Amino acid sequence: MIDKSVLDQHNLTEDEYRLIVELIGKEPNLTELGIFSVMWSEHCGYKSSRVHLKKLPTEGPRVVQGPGENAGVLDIGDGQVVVFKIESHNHPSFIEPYQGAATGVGGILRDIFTMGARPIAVLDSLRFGPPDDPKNRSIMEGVVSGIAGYGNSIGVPTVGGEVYFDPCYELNPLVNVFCLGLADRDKIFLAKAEGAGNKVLYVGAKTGRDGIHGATMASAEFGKETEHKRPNVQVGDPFKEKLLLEACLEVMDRSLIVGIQDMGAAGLTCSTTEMAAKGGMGIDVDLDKVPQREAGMTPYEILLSESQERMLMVATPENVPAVQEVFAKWDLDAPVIGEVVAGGRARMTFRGEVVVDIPVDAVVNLCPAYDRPIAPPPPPPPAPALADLPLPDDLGEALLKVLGSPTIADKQWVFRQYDHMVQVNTVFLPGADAALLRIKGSKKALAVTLDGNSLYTRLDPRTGARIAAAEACRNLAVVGARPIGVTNCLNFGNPEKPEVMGQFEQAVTGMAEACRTFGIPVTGGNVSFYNDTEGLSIHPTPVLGVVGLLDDIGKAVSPGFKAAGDDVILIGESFEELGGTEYLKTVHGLEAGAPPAIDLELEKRTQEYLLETIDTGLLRSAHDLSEGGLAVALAESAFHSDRKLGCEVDLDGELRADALLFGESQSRVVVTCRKADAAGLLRLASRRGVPAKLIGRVGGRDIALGRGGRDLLRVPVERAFRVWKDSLPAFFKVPA
Amino acid sequence: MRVRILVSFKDSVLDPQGQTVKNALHTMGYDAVKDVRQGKVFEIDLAGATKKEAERLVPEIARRVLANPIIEKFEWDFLKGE
Amino acid sequence: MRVRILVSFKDSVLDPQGQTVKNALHTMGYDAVKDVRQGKVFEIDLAGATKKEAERLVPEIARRVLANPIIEKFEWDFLKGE
Amino acid sequence: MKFGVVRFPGSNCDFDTVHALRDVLKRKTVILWHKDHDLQGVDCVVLPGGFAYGDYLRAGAIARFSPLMQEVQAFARDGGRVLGICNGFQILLELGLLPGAMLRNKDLKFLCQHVHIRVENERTDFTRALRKGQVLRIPIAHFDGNYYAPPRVLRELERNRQVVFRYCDAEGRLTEAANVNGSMANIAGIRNKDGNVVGLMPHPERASERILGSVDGRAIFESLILSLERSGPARRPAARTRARHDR
Ligand SMILES: Nc1ncnc2c1ncn2[C@@H]1O[C@H](COP(=O)(O)OP(=O)(O)O)[C@@H](O)[C@H]1O
Ligand SMILES: [Mg+2]
Repeated sequence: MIDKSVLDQHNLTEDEYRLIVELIGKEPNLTELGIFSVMWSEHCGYKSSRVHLKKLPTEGPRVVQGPGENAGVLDIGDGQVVVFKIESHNHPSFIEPYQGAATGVGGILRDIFTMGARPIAVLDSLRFGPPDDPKNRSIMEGVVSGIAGYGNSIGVPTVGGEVYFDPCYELNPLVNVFCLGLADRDKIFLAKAEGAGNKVLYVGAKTGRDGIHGATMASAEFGKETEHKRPNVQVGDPFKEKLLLEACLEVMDRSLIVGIQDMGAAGLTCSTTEMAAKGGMGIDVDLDKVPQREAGMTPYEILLSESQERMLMVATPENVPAVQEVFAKWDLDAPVIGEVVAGGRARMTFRGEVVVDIPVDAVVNLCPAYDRPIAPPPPPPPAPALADLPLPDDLGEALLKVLGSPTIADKQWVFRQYDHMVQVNTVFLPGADAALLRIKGSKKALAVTLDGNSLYTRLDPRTGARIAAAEACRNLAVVGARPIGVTNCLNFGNPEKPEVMGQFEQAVTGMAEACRTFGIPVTGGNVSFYNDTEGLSIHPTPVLGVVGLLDDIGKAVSPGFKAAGDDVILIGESFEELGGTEYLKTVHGLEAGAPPAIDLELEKRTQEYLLETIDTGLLRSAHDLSEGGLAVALAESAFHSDRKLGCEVDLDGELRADALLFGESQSRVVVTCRKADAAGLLRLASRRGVPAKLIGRVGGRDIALGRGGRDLLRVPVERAFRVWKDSLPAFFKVPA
Repeated sequence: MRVRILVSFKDSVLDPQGQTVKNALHTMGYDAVKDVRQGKVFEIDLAGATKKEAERLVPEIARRVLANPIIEKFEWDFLKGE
Repeated sequence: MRVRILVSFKDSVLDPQGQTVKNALHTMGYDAVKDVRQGKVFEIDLAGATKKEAERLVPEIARRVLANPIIEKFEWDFLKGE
Repeated sequence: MKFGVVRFPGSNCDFDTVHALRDVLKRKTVILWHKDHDLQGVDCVVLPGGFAYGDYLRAGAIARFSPLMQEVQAFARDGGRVLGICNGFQILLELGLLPGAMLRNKDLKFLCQHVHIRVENERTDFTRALRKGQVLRIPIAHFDGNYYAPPRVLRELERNRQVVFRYCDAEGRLTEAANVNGSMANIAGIRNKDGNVVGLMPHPERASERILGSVDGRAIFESLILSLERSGPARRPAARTRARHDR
């Protein structure tokens, strides 16, 4: 009955099948096979990535929970912890942008509140094909309104994120969603089923035939069901999730339950077996008690359904009525569907018959790991010799072009659709280098950012990943927050292609090196492989979410210029690095060359220097240099200043003018300070081994950069601002 | 020529809106209500188009623009009296 | 007994959603489309209710809950084949 | 003096509103549960923002039927002060305590941003700490804030000076561009004829602390506090109690 074609439909190899038979001591039935197929899938089992992910540093004094749970947990003092995680929802968002993105938000929120934390912020990292194509626009509109539709309704602010555009995402947009939660340290809950005799409760939405893997089963048992159109994309119900959130937090706050797990990928299968395995227990489940939305569902369908807004809980028998009362208050049912038992087996019955009887350890912990063949990543297209690259006649026009490129342009069109202020904690609204959230009742604040430049990673995965980590941490340091932990989402192509595995291996190596140097633990993440459609692979795209802590929110620094007459200091050194830059891409149409080099030790010194100077109150503004280099960073600081102050900057050195203005050399930041403080700042920099130079002054109505007293470019702030501001909305204007 | 197109979730797809309305109606005492499905309706004026053109155009528009066939179905008809 | 209730904006109220759909269709080259109005449709299952009960209940539910009479109108009908 | 903030399923600015009233303005504040009939003797009812019942049908359409809202209606009829913020405003419209209705924002997008509003009527219990023509900078966050009223109702609103706030630019001009959601006559907030019920789309609780970028919203709460201090409680105190949890 289980032959090669059944295995193929379940994405299992014959070797894997033999291993299953050996582990469970019998031939699995179809339902049991279904369980293994989802639990041993790439998504749940991390088959191809596990051997590499081991390289990441996961320990540190603040780590309460590292990888392995629904989300990472870090101690932030005063009895509080932060809980955070990032997830991808790439494929669903391509098929149904609104619902795909919406349910992505729903899923990551559950990962956070299932641990007992109240979600306090969402960030989203989005990548689309260029917006001049209506198809890409419509995906983007759907994704953005889906994120808005879910997050706004449930009342968690979406406080930041990133949006990149590149043709490689045309058929494979990326939607990565990050969520941060806050909890009391002694109120953290784990996904553990403990205590034989404890009851297993099901709460939330009813189970339907949503998103079942292997739905095209050709076996007799499923044949009569094949006329059902089984959607792979679920519809989100943020209202139900809001009720679920409040009810779950209430039972956890009152310590009415023993353990809890959300039903995400692989639904009931994953939640039951994982909870049992983590508790070292077994579990009995009566599938007839599972609330069902559709008639005639089979055990296979019930177990593999990915219906949204569902949770599994374990409670002592005495507490069951109290738990059910809380859920009833929120208009939710919480039926008992099973029991925790000794013995380590998952046993499920359906209409009185045992339909599943397997050891949970085999399902959860013994998925094989593959060290897949690795080939060197595809080499970058060679950059033209600089001598062959014409210098633009008008560097001011070049700046406008770069500012208007959708990747750099203002993203307000996106984030004003997100409620970014609900919960009244958002101190830096979207637009700053990092989102800044106060912690009510304390002077402390949390800073959060998502970062990842996939063009760099395409050109050199290891350097690209190091830069992603460096830039993310730098984005926190410029605000005055010390990075305390990382989560990451690794979006790659097909891992069976050796060069994709090569990219993956290199990127993980680079990320590990950077995190180790910066001393920040990786507390979790997500791997999304198979991001290729019609032979087109995406750029390897690691996205890092970093959380930072500020002891005194009063000291936080924002990117906008503060006052005319302030001195402008450039921290870091500029090299002739044009490879992989936004300038090369938008002005010369080239995605080529090597990305900028990065010295991780220098980066670390630079960030320490920033934290020190911000702590002593010497900086009035700080903004890191990323895409678009120095000229763009100065322009953005002008745009973010309340009165749109310009600047007069005079540089020196021998670099080509475009490399000087638009090069993306790393570990650079523009800061401003009172005139009287500049000398001290420069002295401290040299003591700390950080290059720094006074380059000009805030003031005037122009963004002016020159060398040796001669203008290289001079553009009115207002004009540059309009280009930057209007670029994205212009794509979406419907002719009346 | 005026047509009416109804777009709704496929029966197997969760319809949170319909469910919420149903629950509200129950709370209000309308127990006769056994189920509610909520969808969208579009009335399109195709003045000038022939019946034949409409029969070609409308399903195409519905499929391409008004509904996502992965989760939604549609039906349509000519509006009476025209 | 199943009924279908259509809720749409009164003619005096601007329908921006319909306008947006119309503009989108024009951009895509569907010039035959002269106007679009968008509304909501509810399909309600009243299994067990008599026709008479339905005739009393449905307009009441529509007026009280499904439509806001300040901006919306409704029409309803029994679903065929039942 | 005691404030009551109503909590519907799906409310999400309930905590924020309690935070503003209790932690920032230091007034006694309780949460009122939508299934109760008990107003707990509060002097002012605040309907917070959010998405009651997901706003799946129409913003505020289902919340108006909750048991507690029967009490709020009676409370308002007896002169009790009721403030509806955003979703709360939408519920008051659905309930008929305020005239008009909300349509989707003109560009069919959810909008979250700071806006400017101008005080049109400073002689209300909700604006007495403000000056006529004063411009406030307060955030909005809504999908359905495009105020609509039939022409006759609109004329009456103007005649009775029931328009309390209008969207304007930073200088107080009522421009088309400043009217971000497309509301009729730039209307951002209105009162009932008796003046004891006010609804507005902007969120004063998000503009009540310096650290959040604006304290302009606080003046609305402060006005209310002043009014309650001066005139005492509503004509009939909201102390009617009935069984809890009946639906
Ligand atoms: N998808 C998004 N959602 C919310 N905010 C966004 C999004 N994309 C960009 N932003 C905001 O726009 C600002 C600029 O983004 P970006 O150019 O990526 O910043 P940086 O280069 O400093 O990382 C950031 O504050 C970011 O939070
Ligand atoms: Mg930055």
